Amino acid sequence: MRYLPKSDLERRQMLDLIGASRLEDLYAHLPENIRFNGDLNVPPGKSEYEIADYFGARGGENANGFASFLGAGVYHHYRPVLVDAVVSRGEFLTSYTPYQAEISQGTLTSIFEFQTMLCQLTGMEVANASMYDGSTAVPEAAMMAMRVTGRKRVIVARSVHPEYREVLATYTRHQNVEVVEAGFDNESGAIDLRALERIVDKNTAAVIVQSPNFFGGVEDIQPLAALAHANGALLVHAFTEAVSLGVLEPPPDADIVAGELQSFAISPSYGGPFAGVIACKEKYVRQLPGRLVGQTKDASGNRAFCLTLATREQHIRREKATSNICTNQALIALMATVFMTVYGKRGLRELAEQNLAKAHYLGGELKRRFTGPYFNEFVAQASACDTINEALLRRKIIGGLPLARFYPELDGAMLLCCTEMSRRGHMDAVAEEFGA
Amino acid sequence: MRYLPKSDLERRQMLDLIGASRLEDLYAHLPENIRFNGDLNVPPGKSEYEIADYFGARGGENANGFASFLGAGVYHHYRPVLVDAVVSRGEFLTSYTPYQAEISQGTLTSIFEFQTMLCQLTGMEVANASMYDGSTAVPEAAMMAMRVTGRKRVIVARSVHPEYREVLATYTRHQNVEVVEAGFDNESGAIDLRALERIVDKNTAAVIVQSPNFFGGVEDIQPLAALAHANGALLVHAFTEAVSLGVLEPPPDADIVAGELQSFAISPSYGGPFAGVIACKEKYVRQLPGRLVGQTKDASGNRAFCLTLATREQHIRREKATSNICTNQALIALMATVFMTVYGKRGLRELAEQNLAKAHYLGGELKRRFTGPYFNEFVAQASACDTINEALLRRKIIGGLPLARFYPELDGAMLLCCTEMSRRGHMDAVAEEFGA
Amino acid sequence: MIKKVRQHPNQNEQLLFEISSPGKTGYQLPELDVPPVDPSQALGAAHTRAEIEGFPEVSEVDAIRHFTRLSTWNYSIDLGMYPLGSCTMKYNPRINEQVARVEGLAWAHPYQPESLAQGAMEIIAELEGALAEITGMDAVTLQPAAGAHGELTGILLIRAALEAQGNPRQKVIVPDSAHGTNPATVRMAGYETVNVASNEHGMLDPEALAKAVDESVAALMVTNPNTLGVFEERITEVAHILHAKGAMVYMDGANMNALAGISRPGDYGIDVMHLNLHKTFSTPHGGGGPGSGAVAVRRHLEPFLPAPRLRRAGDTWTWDYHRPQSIGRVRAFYGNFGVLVRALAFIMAHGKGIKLATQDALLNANYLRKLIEPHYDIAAQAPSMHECVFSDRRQAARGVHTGSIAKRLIDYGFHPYTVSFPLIVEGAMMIEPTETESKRELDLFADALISIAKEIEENPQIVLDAPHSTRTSRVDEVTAARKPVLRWQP
Amino acid sequence: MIKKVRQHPNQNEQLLFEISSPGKTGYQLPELDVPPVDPSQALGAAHTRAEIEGFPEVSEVDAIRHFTRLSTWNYSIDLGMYPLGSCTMKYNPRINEQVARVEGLAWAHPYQPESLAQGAMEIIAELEGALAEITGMDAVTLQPAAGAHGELTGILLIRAALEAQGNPRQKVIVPDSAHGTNPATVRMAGYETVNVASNEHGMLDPEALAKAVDESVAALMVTNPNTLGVFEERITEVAHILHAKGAMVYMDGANMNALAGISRPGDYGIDVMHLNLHKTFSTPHGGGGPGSGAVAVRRHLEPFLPAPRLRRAGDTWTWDYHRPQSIGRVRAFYGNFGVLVRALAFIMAHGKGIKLATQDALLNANYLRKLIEPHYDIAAQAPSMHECVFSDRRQAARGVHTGSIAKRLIDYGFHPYTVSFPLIVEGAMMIEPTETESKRELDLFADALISIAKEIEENPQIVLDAPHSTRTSRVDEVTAARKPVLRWQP
Ligand SMILES: Cc1ncc(COP(=O)(O)O)c(C=O)c1O
Ligand SMILES: Cc1ncc(COP(=O)(O)O)c(C=O)c1O
Repeated sequence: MRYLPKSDLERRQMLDLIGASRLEDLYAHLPENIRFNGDLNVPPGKSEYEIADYFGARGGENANGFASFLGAGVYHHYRPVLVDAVVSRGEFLTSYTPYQAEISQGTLTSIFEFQTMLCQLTGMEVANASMYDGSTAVPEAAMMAMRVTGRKRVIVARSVHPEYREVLATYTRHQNVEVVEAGFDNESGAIDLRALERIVDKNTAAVIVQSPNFFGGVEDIQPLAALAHANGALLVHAFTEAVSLGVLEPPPDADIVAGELQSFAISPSYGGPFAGVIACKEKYVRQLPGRLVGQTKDASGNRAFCLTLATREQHIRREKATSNICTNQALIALMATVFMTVYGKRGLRELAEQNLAKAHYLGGELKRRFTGPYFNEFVAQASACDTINEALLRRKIIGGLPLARFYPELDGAMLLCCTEMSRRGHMDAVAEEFGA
Repeated sequence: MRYLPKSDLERRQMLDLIGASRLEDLYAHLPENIRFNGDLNVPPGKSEYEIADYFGARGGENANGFASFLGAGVYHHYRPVLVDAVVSRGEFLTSYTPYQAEISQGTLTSIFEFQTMLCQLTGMEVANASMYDGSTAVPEAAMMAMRVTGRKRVIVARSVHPEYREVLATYTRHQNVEVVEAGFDNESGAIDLRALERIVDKNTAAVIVQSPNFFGGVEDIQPLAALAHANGALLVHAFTEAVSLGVLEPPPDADIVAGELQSFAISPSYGGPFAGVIACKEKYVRQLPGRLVGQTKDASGNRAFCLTLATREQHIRREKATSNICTNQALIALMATVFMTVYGKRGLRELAEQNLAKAHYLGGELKRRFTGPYFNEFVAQASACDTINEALLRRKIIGGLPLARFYPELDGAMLLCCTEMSRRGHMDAVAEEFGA
Repeated sequence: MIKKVRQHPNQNEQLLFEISSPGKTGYQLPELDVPPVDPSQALGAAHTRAEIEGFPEVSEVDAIRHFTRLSTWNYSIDLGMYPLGSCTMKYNPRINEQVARVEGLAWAHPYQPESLAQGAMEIIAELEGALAEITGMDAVTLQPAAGAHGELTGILLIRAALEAQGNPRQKVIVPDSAHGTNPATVRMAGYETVNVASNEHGMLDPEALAKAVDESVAALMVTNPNTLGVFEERITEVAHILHAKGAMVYMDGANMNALAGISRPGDYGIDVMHLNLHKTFSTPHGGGGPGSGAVAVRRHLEPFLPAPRLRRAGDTWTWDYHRPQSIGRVRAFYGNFGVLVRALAFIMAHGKGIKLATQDALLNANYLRKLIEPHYDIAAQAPSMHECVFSDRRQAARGVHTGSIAKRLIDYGFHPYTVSFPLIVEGAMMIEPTETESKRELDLFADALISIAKEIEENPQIVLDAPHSTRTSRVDEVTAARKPVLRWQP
Repeated sequence: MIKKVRQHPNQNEQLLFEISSPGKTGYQLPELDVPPVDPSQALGAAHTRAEIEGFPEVSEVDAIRHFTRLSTWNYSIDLGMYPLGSCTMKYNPRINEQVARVEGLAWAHPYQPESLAQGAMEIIAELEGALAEITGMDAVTLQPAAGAHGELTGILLIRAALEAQGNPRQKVIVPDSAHGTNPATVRMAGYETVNVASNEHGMLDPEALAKAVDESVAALMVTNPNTLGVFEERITEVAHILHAKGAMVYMDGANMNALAGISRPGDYGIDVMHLNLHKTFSTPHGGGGPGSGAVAVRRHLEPFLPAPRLRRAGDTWTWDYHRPQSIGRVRAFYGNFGVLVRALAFIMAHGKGIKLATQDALLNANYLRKLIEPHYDIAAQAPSMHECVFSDRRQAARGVHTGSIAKRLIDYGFHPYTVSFPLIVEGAMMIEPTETESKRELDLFADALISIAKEIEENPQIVLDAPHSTRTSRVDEVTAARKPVLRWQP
């Protein structure tokens, strides 16, 4: 077998040394009922060519060559070719978690750069080395806020990604935590501040708000943070569309930022692997889950990096750790790092502006459901979402997400996303079908 | 511009140091009529995304998803994924010719392995580091034979690839060389030994024969070599289908082997880049064109490799060099090296046997034009080649090569190739259309 | 003698922020084909940032050199053996990287119509099936993103099932040899950890266990083979003890590389387990992730699996969101799909032959053990499966501990083994070669460890000060933690 | 002080034949779907080989490690500057590698129907057009596989044209500063080389030239800028001298990186020239190749270009094989198409902006010259274009020659410059930075050369024995040539 670097001759020599006569002898001590002596009911091993063929065929059964206006937490951005050039290098792809700093400075340095750029983007002082994704970063941030405040109640905006809220529910269900939803204003689509005022209280650990929110709307976080802080709660800023940070001022009053970096050169890949991240004010760092890289020196006095503050983590603190997370999304975070490097200060701004312009072009053509400011997604009011989407599919266009699936109250509303990849012709086609 | 690692600020600083005020000053000494002051009539620079898009569209205009039975010097073999994994490493891709041995041992070692494997495959004692392709390797081998023998007449089988013979004609035209064609036996398709006997003489430098020949036929080289040697001429064995060497005994009596390695994981790529090679008996090495890597030691006594016998080459010998070749096909030869490594001794044999079996399956279904033994190509007699090929195209199959294009005497004959990639279903379709 | 490496020049490189120069760019966007929009008008001036302060400005050339140079500071599987016990660092086939990038897969949006996602769903279904077959379990969820996430999912499944019976109970038993994620998981699932000690062979002691199990215990988390590389030979009995009290057995399947094709946990009483697809199933570790923590369950836990579940509806796959007993989602969408593609590709390549891979993994570990055992103390007097754990006891007597031996291995051209884990072994040296190491590489590794043992006899200082050959010498981790510098500042 | 590199462990690796073990495999073929055929029956026992003696047998893991380890022994553009004069080692954009692998391009067979090859033909047409525009010439052939091949093509074109006029003539004039391929080409084209000396500024001397040109001369081969990096300012006059005698001017365009966008050879009397697409147009050098040696001609030479030529027929491209005056083919098919794809992608990325790239190349060379000139003797007192050539004269006086300085650069983290070329410079040090080097990298390079100059003053032995830091120390090339070992033997 091509992945097994051994000839039968070598197996023989090794068995001889061990003093075994057959490979089976190596586990002859396993009780009879424990050994599986049958043949697994899986097909025989396939050649590389057949494997390529199989997955090529499966890919062919999915959408191919469609334009798409889906967003809703997963965005269709161009992936600079440098990203795969870098992450395909065996030295990054096939290396382990950088516990052994002396032969892992490549990974460590790039993570330190990742942390730094995330701080620059979010306005926070510390960022971790990644979380599984945005949907787990948000509940981890909520639990972090609970540890910081010693409180057991979190408020989450209904305009936070619905699947993130589902994960939050799963994570908190057995922790004696009360999760309260804060509704959105039916006109603006933004969080309903008045309603929020009524539910934030002195037992609240965190107010979690996403901006741009699930409807693409930009939230005014300042008053929300003020309200949270007045009650001794933390403000958690969630995001799913990282490109928005190219143009949006990060809320200076947030305490924790928890987001998803899929937009940064991470392919949609049917929902993963993505890279989540949590950033926060320095004073909360001891409650931050996940790995952290810090700067230090080596014995010769050269700058060096290493994993640090491990006393927050499971391998040191076990049941007292801030989280059970171990393996994270390092390689995917590296994709984001390369993306941020390639676009840089000017590029990320221009990219964000192109997204804004594209979305506003299409937004201008359609009847928008909400009035608030929006970045590259917005909600359009349709007569019949399904009819429109079916018509679009015939034109090789995947339309937007009918919101009724997650928001029964928004029946007939469709969430549409435009990015730098959206072509005017396709947007005009969408407008046409909405008009039809 | 993204490929220019300079800010305007840095340009300014550098100009200041130089003592120039504008970039234009750097070539102000060029006479007025020499400077081009206009704007090139080319479009403005494009983004990476647009470039990907442009070439994607051009690729889309070519054949896509067709099965193909074309061979004729360019073969459709599976490319193991390791090949691109290796040649995409910047250390191979973006390195220069390994003149500086101390920081080029990677390239040098792999070329030494290439040379060794080519010797093992061809039965020769020396192989060079590559030629442009097979079509230039053959005339270079002819000229080599002329230098060795001091003669000015070469005989080339008419069953050598027609385009190779065209290149041979171009190369020899101004060298006072007589090129004589040796015909093939109308029945077997092999070189006509009797006719050859009549034209080989004591002025002949080389007899060039391809095997498998352009018709896919395996030549019996032994008597040809005997004939050549009896006249003091060299026998040059040319090949276009390197996979055949997995099963064919290399002619022990050849003096020079000149071939094309495209079959070894080099994509057809509309005809190039490929990798040619010349191998020979050790005694002819001083007349061998192209680069050679040799084994030696470094100052610490470690095994090391370096380019060697450079006195054959243009940069040392100038007009007395064996050839003007300088840049060769190193990276493409590396592809072949990785291919040979992945398949190895058993794999290349099994691959050859699969090719043989596939071709004989289809060959058995069709009326063959020639009776001789064949490897993975053969000539089928058709009623109307064009009609068959058009019908096949409608079934997403590219048929064979109508031979009349190169051999008017073979009107109605079609050269077909089957490889391990040819599926039985497609072969049956071809047989069907031939029968129709 | 050091046989495996020599020194060579290795490029320095500053941080991105230090090589940045205002106005350099590494990107170009296509011309905008719609009217531009003024951000401060569209979003409000207060919401529009001036610039991303400190963000790098480099060209494409700078970028590729930067990351290429950085990469050369790393060790990796492509360069050599990674004997990290418990981590199963095996060869990552390149075809898997290619197929994960097939356009229809890499660019599939999780919300695209099911009719246009059948290929992706089929892959998920195939992998679920293959993993169920390999583990001998009845159902598999692929939603968890890594092993620890799988653990959480698994314990929540147990909790939900017990809750459905009326009482979630309070405790989960975790052996002292367990990986840190186990107790951390227990807490996240709202349970309390009860530690139990291993016996002198590093195995669970059913008698002691029986005493600890009562109606307050929800489950036992057992790693098998355990973290000493020893198979829990009395696992059937252990499961029996738990089941008799209405509790369940969770198996940490991080060490499944010892079992695939030769032993199926579903056949001997395991209720639920996770698999690390980034270990046993060869998906690349990528410097820390991504992974996938597939969870396999027996039939009785199936109703509680995270929603949605795949369901066959006639000729097509559909996502079933109506799972009333589900623990809910543990992650958005359907898991780390790209990792799943790679794992399935790996399974397809081996097929039934995965058994030989497992046998080779055992062969390699036992071969190494045999070579090393004369020079280091083995941790447990029990047969090794896919890894062997030593103690630095003998070397510690001369003042050299596992950490230094590990660092010295670097000079010999190897990545260190796993250091100081499991906690129950004094000065643990945990070695897992995996099946993808050649005899040659193993011989060199044993040779290096033996040579280091000799150095400790003759010149311990050279080991204590290691590594000597790396571009970065011993890194001061203490200062890093004491005065954390976690981002670059001008 | 060495600022650019530190040392780091670098894996050893034996030859493939040494790591081979009988029965190991790195491949698997799909099951054969047709009946097997016995080779000795189909081909004859005499034609069927027993086995490929000595051929390697390794696994996939062995293979990737082997080549990965080997790769780390190489320097490369991705790691740092390659100041090789005349070689134009610039950044190789990765998008070009991607687009060359687009399925419809990479898998296009040269004989597939033209109706199914329009995309490939369009690319060739586009590139021909762009190169004609950049050179100011009238027609371009892309058939030659490299620069030297382009030279042969070009000289054969001249020969064919002269022959058509009745006399191919006998000689080609080549300046003594020319690259070795020039005289070698002359011979291959059936001509005799006449060498002419350069003047003290390293330029052609029109007066001397005029004396050498008579009716026996077919052409002059001139490199411009010449190999001293100096523009032949009197090129118009030179062309005039040749033309007046019915001879032609061939320009070796290896140094076109100095001219693209700022000077067009077609505008000042060049009849034919080649371009090295693997230099000026950034296609990767790949450790020695592949390249592409596009040849551009003025209208009068167009009829002689190699067949086939692209022709527009209505809406489609077609290959025109009917070229009665053609010199014939110089290569099978249509040239190194995959290289052409990359070159066009490069041109598309720059567009009109290629002028700035050229200006930056000049800027870099002149900046380096300014920094280095105080410490080394410049070869010619003339303005530098894209490269600057120094002589080791000053250092040779202390016993250190260009070759040793070059090797010492390796310890400083750089690839050496071009050594001992052009021949007319005593101890030449030929430095071409290209436009894709940053100021930072240039500063480090100048710094290294200056530091070496100081070492030569203070401690020449350290330079003479260099390199000191590489895994392979100074390689004995003399023994290699004296007792050639050109293949591995057991
Ligand atoms: C025994 C054991 N359990 C659990 C884990 C956690 O898995 P992951 O890192 O994928 O979360 C690991 C791996 O680190 C492990 O070795
Ligand atoms: C001036 C000059 N002419 C000709 C050549 C030959 O080009 P190639 O190596 O592409 O054959 C070179 C490059 O090596 C060169 O520098």
